[in-house]
Parts: sequence; structure tokens; C-alpha cells
Amino acid sequence: MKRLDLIFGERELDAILTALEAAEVPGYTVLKHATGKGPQTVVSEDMEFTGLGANAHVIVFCELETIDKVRENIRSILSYYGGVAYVSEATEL
Amino acid sequence: MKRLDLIFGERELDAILTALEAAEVPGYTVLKHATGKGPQTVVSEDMEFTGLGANAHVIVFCELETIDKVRENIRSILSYYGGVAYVSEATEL
Amino acid sequence: MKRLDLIFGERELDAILTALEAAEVPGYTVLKHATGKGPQTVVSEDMEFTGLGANAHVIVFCELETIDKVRENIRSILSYYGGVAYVSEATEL
Amino acid sequence: METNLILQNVLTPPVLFFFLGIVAVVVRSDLEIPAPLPKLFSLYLLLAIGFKGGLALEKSGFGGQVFPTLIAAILMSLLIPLVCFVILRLKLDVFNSAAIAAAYGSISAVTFITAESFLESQNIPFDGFMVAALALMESPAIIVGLLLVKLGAPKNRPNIQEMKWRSILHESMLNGSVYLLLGSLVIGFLTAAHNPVGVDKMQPFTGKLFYGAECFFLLDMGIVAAQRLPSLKKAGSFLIIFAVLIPLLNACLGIFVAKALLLGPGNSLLFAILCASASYLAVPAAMRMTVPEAKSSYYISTTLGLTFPFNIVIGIPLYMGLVNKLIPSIG
Amino acid sequence: METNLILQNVLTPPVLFFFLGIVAVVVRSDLEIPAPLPKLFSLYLLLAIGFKGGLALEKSGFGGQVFPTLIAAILMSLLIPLVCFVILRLKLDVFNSAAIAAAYGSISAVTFITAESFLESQNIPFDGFMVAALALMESPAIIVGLLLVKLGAPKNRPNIQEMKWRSILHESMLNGSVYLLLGSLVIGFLTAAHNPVGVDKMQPFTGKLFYGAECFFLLDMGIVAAQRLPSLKKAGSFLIIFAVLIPLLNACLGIFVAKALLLGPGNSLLFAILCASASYLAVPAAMRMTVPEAKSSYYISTTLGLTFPFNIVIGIPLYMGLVNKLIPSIG
Amino acid sequence: METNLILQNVLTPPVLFFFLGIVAVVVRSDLEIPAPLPKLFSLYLLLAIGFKGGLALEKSGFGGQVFPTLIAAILMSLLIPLVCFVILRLKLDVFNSAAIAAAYGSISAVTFITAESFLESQNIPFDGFMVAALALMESPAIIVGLLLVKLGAPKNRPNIQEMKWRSILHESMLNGSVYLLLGSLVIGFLTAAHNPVGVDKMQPFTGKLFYGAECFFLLDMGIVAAQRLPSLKKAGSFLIIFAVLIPLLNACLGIFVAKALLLGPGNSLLFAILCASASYLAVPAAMRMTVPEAKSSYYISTTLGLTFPFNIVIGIPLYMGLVNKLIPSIG
Ligand SMILES: Nc1ncnc2c1ncn2[C@@H]1O[C@H](COP(=O)(O)O)[C@@H](O)[C@H]1O
Ligand SMILES: Nc1ncnc2c1ncn2[C@@H]1O[C@H](COP(=O)(O)O)[C@@H](O)[C@H]1O
Ligand SMILES: Nc1ncnc2c1ncn2[C@@H]1O[C@H](COP(=O)(O)O)[C@@H](O)[C@H]1O
Ligand code: NA
Ligand code: NA
Ligand code: NA
Repeated sequence: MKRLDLIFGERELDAILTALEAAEVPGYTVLKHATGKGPQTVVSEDMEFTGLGANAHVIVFCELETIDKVRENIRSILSYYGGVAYVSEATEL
Repeated sequence: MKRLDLIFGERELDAILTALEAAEVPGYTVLKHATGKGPQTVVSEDMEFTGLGANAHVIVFCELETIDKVRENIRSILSYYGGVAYVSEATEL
Repeated sequence: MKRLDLIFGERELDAILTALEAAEVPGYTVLKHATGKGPQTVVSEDMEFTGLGANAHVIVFCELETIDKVRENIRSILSYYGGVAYVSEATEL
Repeated sequence: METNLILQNVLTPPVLFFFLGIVAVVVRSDLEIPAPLPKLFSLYLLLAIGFKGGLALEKSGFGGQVFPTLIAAILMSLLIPLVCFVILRLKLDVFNSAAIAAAYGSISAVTFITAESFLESQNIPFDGFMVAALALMESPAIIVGLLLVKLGAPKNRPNIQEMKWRSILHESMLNGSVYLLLGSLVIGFLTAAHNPVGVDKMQPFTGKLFYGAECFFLLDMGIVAAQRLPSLKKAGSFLIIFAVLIPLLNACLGIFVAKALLLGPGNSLLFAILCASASYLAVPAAMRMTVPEAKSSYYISTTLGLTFPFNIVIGIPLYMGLVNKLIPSIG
Repeated sequence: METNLILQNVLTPPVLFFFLGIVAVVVRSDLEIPAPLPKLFSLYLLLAIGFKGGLALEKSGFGGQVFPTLIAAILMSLLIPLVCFVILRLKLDVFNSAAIAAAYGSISAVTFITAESFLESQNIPFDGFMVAALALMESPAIIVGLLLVKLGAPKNRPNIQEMKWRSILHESMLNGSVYLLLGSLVIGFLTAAHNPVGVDKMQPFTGKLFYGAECFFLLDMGIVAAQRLPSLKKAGSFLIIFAVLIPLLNACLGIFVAKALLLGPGNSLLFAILCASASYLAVPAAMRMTVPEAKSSYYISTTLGLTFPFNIVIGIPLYMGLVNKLIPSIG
Repeated sequence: METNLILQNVLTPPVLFFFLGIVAVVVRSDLEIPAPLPKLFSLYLLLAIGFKGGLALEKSGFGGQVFPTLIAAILMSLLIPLVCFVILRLKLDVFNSAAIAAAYGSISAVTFITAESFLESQNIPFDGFMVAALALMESPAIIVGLLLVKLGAPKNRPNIQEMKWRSILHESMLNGSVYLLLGSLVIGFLTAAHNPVGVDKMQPFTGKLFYGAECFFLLDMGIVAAQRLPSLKKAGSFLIIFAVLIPLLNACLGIFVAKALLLGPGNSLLFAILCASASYLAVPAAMRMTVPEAKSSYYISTTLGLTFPFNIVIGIPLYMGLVNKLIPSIG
């Protein structure tokens, strides 16, 4: 199994989740209110209040094939709006 | 070292932490207010207010033996109430 | 690529982020309001209100060299104030 | 005349803010009231309802209609889940039937206070002791629901959660919102009896602020209720019909009992609303722990997505119309 | 005389708490108002402003100066972003220019209520219908900004976010804070018309509590504004000068128009403040979605880090001084 | 007679809600007030206490008993940690002794306002300037605590956190809650002096709402305090005894000094409470940063888990009884 970690602006959450569901991931978990810094932007806590929104951290445990299905869609969203996506190994308990 | 990721309903947090402590994990971290979707349920933010509770994400860094000790107990809780558990590799910094 | 997971008291966040930026990490993500238990302390939710602060979970995706640069600095902070740091493998999506 | 009442009800701030929340979801506005702010308002409302109820109960005492009304309230919250269970079993399994039945036997505090606001805007008097009925109706239905599971469930339920009496009582009586409401009721009672200065000093917080906080909370409830609607579709037409007809049936039962108790029109409406409303705070929390086999989307979507809006918008004035027909005003 | 007005303005609780927030950051106190508490206060303020505005609008009707003022307000919020865009294009690209221009064309509700508080402490009357102007000035500037992008942007913009009219209108009209303000305005209007009891019962929440909540919120705004200052330096001196001079220019424009509309001194100040203030709530949210090419640090730092404090502390009394010179008091 | 006072104290809403919180934990109800709502209430209370204190101080001026009382307050907050340190060193190391001593030298604002509410319910007058004493007693004890560490700590402390004067002063004076209290005090003072309209407009927020918000907050404090109890057991019997006896001792010291200052009964009780109460807001934050060697569970469990409930429930009426015996009422 693979673990996919996505971090991006909360405002893109719907687009990302739609992409994940289109690829029929078995499930996902969303942690909101993340802050951070990337090559493009700094996201601090007060962003939430200005309406810009903080970051969301999405975790997906799924098979490699699912990741392959989701890759292009996610990449195009992240490259346009910013954000990162990483894959690592995981085994079910 | 191993990294154990557990995601499940906040209401089962006590049961899970008790199981972890029984296996004498060296420590754990809890992130609450997670939302998500799994094979069984959709957990949205308004669940917190209805009293159903959102999800909790528990991270444990420990040795493989500890994971073996904790496996059965955790599995039975997760299979009854829902939730996922994954193990991956990690090295201390 | 590597994935670095740091968990420690929120009050040390500035010190840790300064250390990360000194090592020129490409970015980082911060999840606050984490609770947990470690060899030294128990951090519960009411800590936030007493002013002690809960934990922060910092995730960094970066190259091994960056980790090497950051290692000593982070270790000395964590060994003094408490907290854990783990490294694992990750590949860009 | 009911149409008139419905219009008058719709044009009060609480119901208007409820609509504002629903419309926000429908037009896909990004208005949201982030967690845990809704929790703040629900805790506040429970505390204030309880406290004010305690004051009123201390004034009224337990004589007159008070004691019979409270007994009748408890009996209704035992009876209603049984009726609902029988109906629900036509289509659903034991677990889901029991969980939904428990929700409909229990009550919705926000529906109750919206009914109170409606009565106030209509200048119809009602008694504070009805809050005690509210408080007493929260738990019994949960117990009935859990008993139905205990009796009706297949024998091979995993024993991880073998239901013991202790945990049934615990979940039904010590649920956070039940506990806060009951506790504040007792505190209100004690304060009224022993510390009149305290009553006055609480008034700006529990009294004056209440209406506005109710509006704010109903704005959020509108958002949440509208978000529930899609999963209602999945629940199927049986549950949709159930969620609209059962409150009507229960309200009629309630008005019938209220007439027998010789309650005035105001109290009768409140009694009807207690019977007609369904719990989405206390019951889901209890069911999640004790009957995880039941689909939470079922008992949340019906109570919150349909029965709650129905009662708030149409139910309250409708039942008032019925009360007006069946129960002579004393004044 | 303006110095005197500035001092009188600075010595009111809202401005003092604003300073307290700024100083907290400067002296590196760890005072913080954690999320989502600021959101609670901003939601509350929008709801209360809208509701009170609706009440006032129902009283005043749309006759007299009301209609012309509202039309003028909309025209100003179309004109100002164009002026700003031309100036900003001297140094910045199309995306950043359009986004900042939209922010300055739109308004800041908190600046507006601070101006109202200032007028009250000076015993200068003003009309509640100005809130309607506030509500109407939020969206048009966003549309102008997005149009400027549509017209001026290079042809090869990635089509992932091809800007459609629908989404432009959606982002400008259905943004959470615009929606809540407008919705509450309508609710206030309907309540005043149909439910006078409801008006009274809302008063402790939307009326009495307002000033204190405003102070609390300004404390947070002081913290947030001061935290923005470092990234202002990065934005460069052009934007810093822009963020101070443009509000002055826009205020003068506003006062000029107010004079033409024959508004009294109070309403004139409010009109000037609507023109001079810049949005950091609705516009950033809309720009983030539709023009991600624009640097959010630019439009947040200028509006929130400089223009907002400038208006709150110096701008309000300064514009009042101007109004006093140019517009004869009716009294 | 003290038993009577204790009963009267227990039957006020703030103390009853405190009990409700404690009982919630004891009976394992799932009632919780999620973060950051407690923070909202603590920020509000500090702001309101400070603001009201500033108003009162402006009225009273610094003449009469005011100045001597404030000096005595500062001296007490320097003396008490020394006394505590000597006692604590019998069993604990330098780090833990200093941290706990600092907590007991500093004050608890919530204990103070509960004492004020008690005085009001007993119709015993007191002066607003006592809030200034509260504000002045927060920091000195922290400085004493850090000095004790600096002098008493082994030479080989890791230099990562070499304690500099700057950081000691920073942690003691600019801690968020100290800063907000002091800042609001100054704002209250300035507002009373220059902007009487502002005073009136703040009143619903800082005045009227206060009592209810206090009750809500004490509900949470009850929960938090009760959750601390288990870790108290681990801390051992020495600290348990310390946490109950030291407030008594300090209260006696305080009453003695109050008598010497010729304070009336109300002010004397407040002075006693300032001495007897221990800080769980400002001091833990400061100690965490500067003395990480001290176990936070020690200074949190003693102050919050034992001394705070003791003072709220028994201490206040007990000290009042003592005051009544030792200090003649003026009236
Ligand atoms: N190397 C990284 N490691 C961890 N998180 C990152 C990294 N780069 C970016 N992020 C996160 O992704 C968000 C968006 O980054 P950006 O692509 O700069 O807009 C940031 O705010 C961070 O939270
Ligand atoms: N494949 C997955 N990847 C990440 N999170 C998951 C996955 N499956 C389930 N979850 C999380 O586990 C929770 C419980 O899922 P369930 O087992 O459907 O009750 C969901 O709400 C998700 O937050
Ligand atoms: N083995 C572990 N696995 C996961 N989190 C840990 C572990 N040990 C410590 N932590 C986290 O690190 C924090 C600080 O631990 P400590 O070093 O005991 O002060 C704890 O509160 C936990 O959140
Ligand atoms: Na019912
Ligand atoms: Na403007
Ligand atoms: Na003290």
C-alpha cells in the first residue's frame, strides 16, 4: 500500500477531494487549519480570518494504481495554486 | 523504528489510547478534529457539533515488537467501530 | 526525498522554525493543537488554556543533505525541552 | 389561518436566520461557522435554557399541573420510540430502527426554544416549568432504544461492547448536553431559592442575550441542515416520508395528551413540540457508542436534515393552529 | 483642529484596543487570539451591522437622499478600482494590479463601524441607511477587478480556471462575508416591517453588545495588522506609498461626491470612509480563487497592514476635519 | 458562622457552575468545552477586569489608601515566593521549588473575581482599585522565581537557555495575560478620563455580561481542575498538603497586612485572596520557557487542581470569617 500526503490551500479542498473521489480512493482524511511555508507562499494563522484560508493536509492510504490515476489531476491543481504532494510506503496494521 | 498511523472516530480515542498504553508505547501524538471518508462512513465537520465527534489521527513512533503487541487489540476496535491503521518505516533523527 | 516529522511543545515553535529556515528547507507545514504523551510529559488539551501550550507537529519534505544540516540544531532543542523527530522516505507525486 | 401563522412564524428573526443558512448552502456561498463556534452556542443555549427553567420551576413549585405534566412527558418519551420502532421495522433492521426511534422519542432543545420565541411573538403565555419536561424527556428514549437493541439484536453481536446496564444509563443520563441542561436547571433552582442577587446578575447573560444567540445558532443550524439533505436522498423515500409524517403524528399525540392534562394553549404547543421534535445532539452521541451498527447518516439526516427544518418552519405554526382549534384559550 | 480630532479619536476604546494589539506585536508579547475566535467576532459584527442597517433602512425608506446615495456608492466602487488600476500598472503586472485595485474599490466594514463610533462619541448624527451603501460597495469592485484580469491578462493563462461570468458573479456576490451582511440587512428590514417584538429582543445582542465586541475585535486586528508589517517591507516602497496616499485621494473623491449629494457631515464622513477603506475580508477570498497569479501578500499587507491602521487612527479624524471644512453642518 | 458563609458562597451561581464542572469529571460525563473556547472566556475576563479596574482607578485616584495598598501588594508578591521557596526546598529541587514558589507569589484573576462576586452577594463594599493590586502582583513573583533559579541552579545548566535579564523581564511583564490585564487597565483609565461616552457604551460588554461569562468559565475551570486531580496524587502528599496549607498561611499574612493598611473588610478579603491564590495562567507559561527543568505537572496540579478549588469553595468564606473577626466593619 501507498500513503499519499497532500498539502495545499483549504480553498482548493473541494477540487482535490473531487479528484480523489474520481480516482476511487478507498478513503481519505483531512486535517484543516495547517499553516506553513512553501516555495511560493507563507500561510499564517491569520489567513483563516481574512478569508484566504489556511492549508489542508490530506492523507490517503491506497494502492499504487489509484495513485497513478490521481496523479495528473492533482499535479495540475497543485502546480496552479501551489501545494505539495508526496508518496511513501505503508503497510496495513 | 516504525511509525503507526491510526485514524478513527474521536469517541474511540480513550479505548485506543488505553490499548496503546497497555502495549507500553514510548509515546503517542493525537491530532483531533480530522474529517474524512472511509469505506463505512463520511465524517464532516458538523459531526463535532452533533456530538458524534470528528476523527482523531494518532501517530506512534515505536519498535516493531510494540506494534505486534498492540495489533490485535487495535484491530478489533477498528473493525467494530471503523477506522484505519497503517505502519511505515521511520528512523530517529 | 525525505520526510521529517517533528513533534514538540508549541512554545518552541519559533526556535524550531528558525532552525529549519537556517537550514534552508524548501518548505514546511505546521499542525498545532496536537496533544500526546512522551517519555517526559503528558500534554492534554487544557494545557493550551493554561498558557503552557499544546504540541505542534511539523512536517518537512526535503533532501537528505538538508536534514543533515538541521539535525544538530533540532536535536539540542528537543533534548532540552522534550519532543521527538523522525525521518522517513518519500517520493514526490 | 394556519397559513397566516406560518407566515408570522417565518418572519421572525430566528426563522429568517435559519433560512439564511439554508440558502447559503443552496446558492453555494462559502459562508461557514467554523468549529467549535457552533459548540459555543449550543453550550450557551443549554446552559441558559436550563438556568431559566430552574428559576421558573422554583417559582411555580411542583404543584398544580407541574407534576402531572412531567410524568406525562416521561411517559411520552417512553411511548413514542416504541411507536416509531414498530413503523421503522417495516423497512429497516433492528439497529437502525432502534437508533432512529430513540432520536424521535427524545427532544430537540433548539426546536423548543424556537417555539417559545414564536409564542412570545404571538403574546401567548407559557410556563417555565415546561423546560423541566424538556430535560426529563431527553434520556428515557435513549434507554428504550438501547433496550430494543438488547432485546431484538442477533445473539452474535461482538462482545466488545456488551451492553451493560451501567453503560446504558451512563450514555443516556450523563451525555454532555443532557448533563449541562439538567445541571443548569438545578443551579437555576438553587439560585432562585437562595441567591436572588445572583438571579439578577445572570439575567443579562442568560436572559437578554438569549434571543440573539438563538438567531446566530439557527443560522448555523440552517447551514448544517441543508448540508444533510444530499445524504437524505441516499436514505431513501421511506425515511423521508417518515421524517415528515412522524412529527405530525407525535404532535397530535402530544396535543391530545396536553388537552387531557388541561394545559393552556402555550404549554400545549410546547408539549406538542417536545413530542414532535427529534434529538440530534444527545441521541447520536449515545448511539454512536452503543449501537455502532446503526448508520449514523440515517439518524442524523432524518432528524437534522428534515424533521428539524420542518418543525421550525411549518410545524410550530401548524401545531399552534391545531392547538387553537382543540384547546380553548383561558384568557 | 485636526490634531485635536485625531487625539479625541485615539482616546476612544476601539482605537485604544487597536493600539494595544499593535503594541503587543511590537514588544513581542505572546498575546494571541487563537483561531477561530476572530472569525466569531467578524461573523458577529457583520450580522449585527447588517441587521441594524436593515432596521434603519426600513425606517428611512428609499426616498430622499437614500436612493441617490446608494447609486453614487455603487458608481464609486466601480470607478475607484479603475483609478487604482491605472496607478498600480505603473509598477505591477496585470494580476497584482487588478487584485489590489479590487481591494481598494471594495470596503472595510470594521473601518466603517469605527467611523460610526467616532461620530457617536462626537455627537454627530448619521443615517443607518449608509450600511446599505456599505453592503452595495462590496461586490462591484470585485467584478471590475476580475474584468480587468479578463481583458488584460496574457492569452495563455492556464485554462484550469477559465473565468466564467458565473464564477465571477459567484465569487463577488456570494462570498461568505458579503452574503452574511446582505442577508442580515434583509432580515433586519423584514423584522422591522413585520415583527417589532423581534427588533426589541435582538437589541441586547446586536445593539448593546456591539461596542464591546468591536473593541475585542480591534484588539485582534491590531495584532494581525502589526504582523503584516514585515511583509509590507518586502512589497516595496511603491506599495507602501500607495497604501497611504490612495485612501486620502479616495476620501477626497468621496467627500466631493457627498457634497454633491448634499449629505450631512456624518453621512459624508461615512461615505468618505467607504471610498477610502479597502477590503481584506471579501476581496482576498475572491482573488485567491480567481486570480491565484496575484501575490496574496501584496493585497493583504497593503490593505490590512497599512491602509486599515491609517484609516482607523489618522484617516477618520482627518477626513472629518475635511468634511467640517467643506460641508456645512445642518444643525 | 464560617459554615454559614461557606454555604452562602457555595449557593452562588459561579461556585455552583464550578461544582457542575467538577462533578462532570467525577461522574465521567462527556461534557467538554473544546479549545479555544476557554481561551475566549479567559481573554474576555482579563479584558473586562482590567477595563473596570481602570475606570475605578481613575475615579479613586492614587491618594488615600490606594498607593500604600499597591506598594504592599508588590511587596507581598516578592515576599510570598521566598517563604514558599524555603518550605518547598525541604522536599524538592531548586527548579521545582522556584517554579511553584513563583506560582504562589503570583495571583489568580478568576479567584479574585469570584471573591468580588461573593462580596457583592453579601453586600459588602470594596474598591475598584484593588484590580490594580491584582495587576501589579502578577509579575514580581515570576522575577523572584527566576532569580532563585539563577542563584540556586547547578552551574552546568545547558546554555541553550542562558537566562538573561531581558528574557526574564520579558516573560514576567509581557506574558499575554499580564499584558492584556495591564493594557485594559490603562485603556479603562484613559477612557474614564477622556471619553465618558465610551465608558457607557462598554458597560453592556464589560459590565453586564461579566457575571454570566464568569459562570461559564468557572464551569470549564471545574472540569479542568478535576482533571488535574489524578496527577496530584503522583505529585505526592507533601505537595498536596502544601497546596492547601500555604493559601491559608498567605491569606493570614494578607489579612494582617490589610489590617495594618487600615483597609475595610471588602478590600481586606480581596487582599487576602490575592496573597492566597496562585497563578495557573501567567506563571506556567513563563516557567515552561525559562525553567523547563521544573515539572509542569507539579505547578499546574497544585495551583489548578487543589489551591484554586480550595480558595473558590472554602477559602473565600473562610478568609471572610477571619476578616470579620480581625477587622471592624466601618459601616
Ligand atoms: N517542502 C515542504 N515540506 C512540507 N510542507 C510544504 C513544503 N513545501 C510546501 N509545503 C506546504 O504547502 C503549502 C503551499 O506551498 P506553496 O506551494 O508555496 O503555495 C505551504 O504553505 C506548506 O504548508
Ligand atoms: N484509505 C484511507 N485513507 C485515509 N484515511 C482513511 C482511509 N479510509 C478511512 N480513512 C479514515 O478513517 C475514518 C473512518 O473510516 P471508516 O472505516 O469508513 O469508518 C474515515 O473518516 C477517514 O478519516
Ligand atoms: N513515541 C512517540 N510517538 C509519537 N509521539 C511522541 C512520541 N514520544 C513523544 N511524542 C510526542 O512528543 C511530545 C513531547 O514529548 P516529551 O519528549 O515527553 O516531552 C509528546 O507530548 C508527544 O506528543
Ligand atoms: Na420527540
Ligand atoms: Na474603498
Ligand atoms: Na498569591
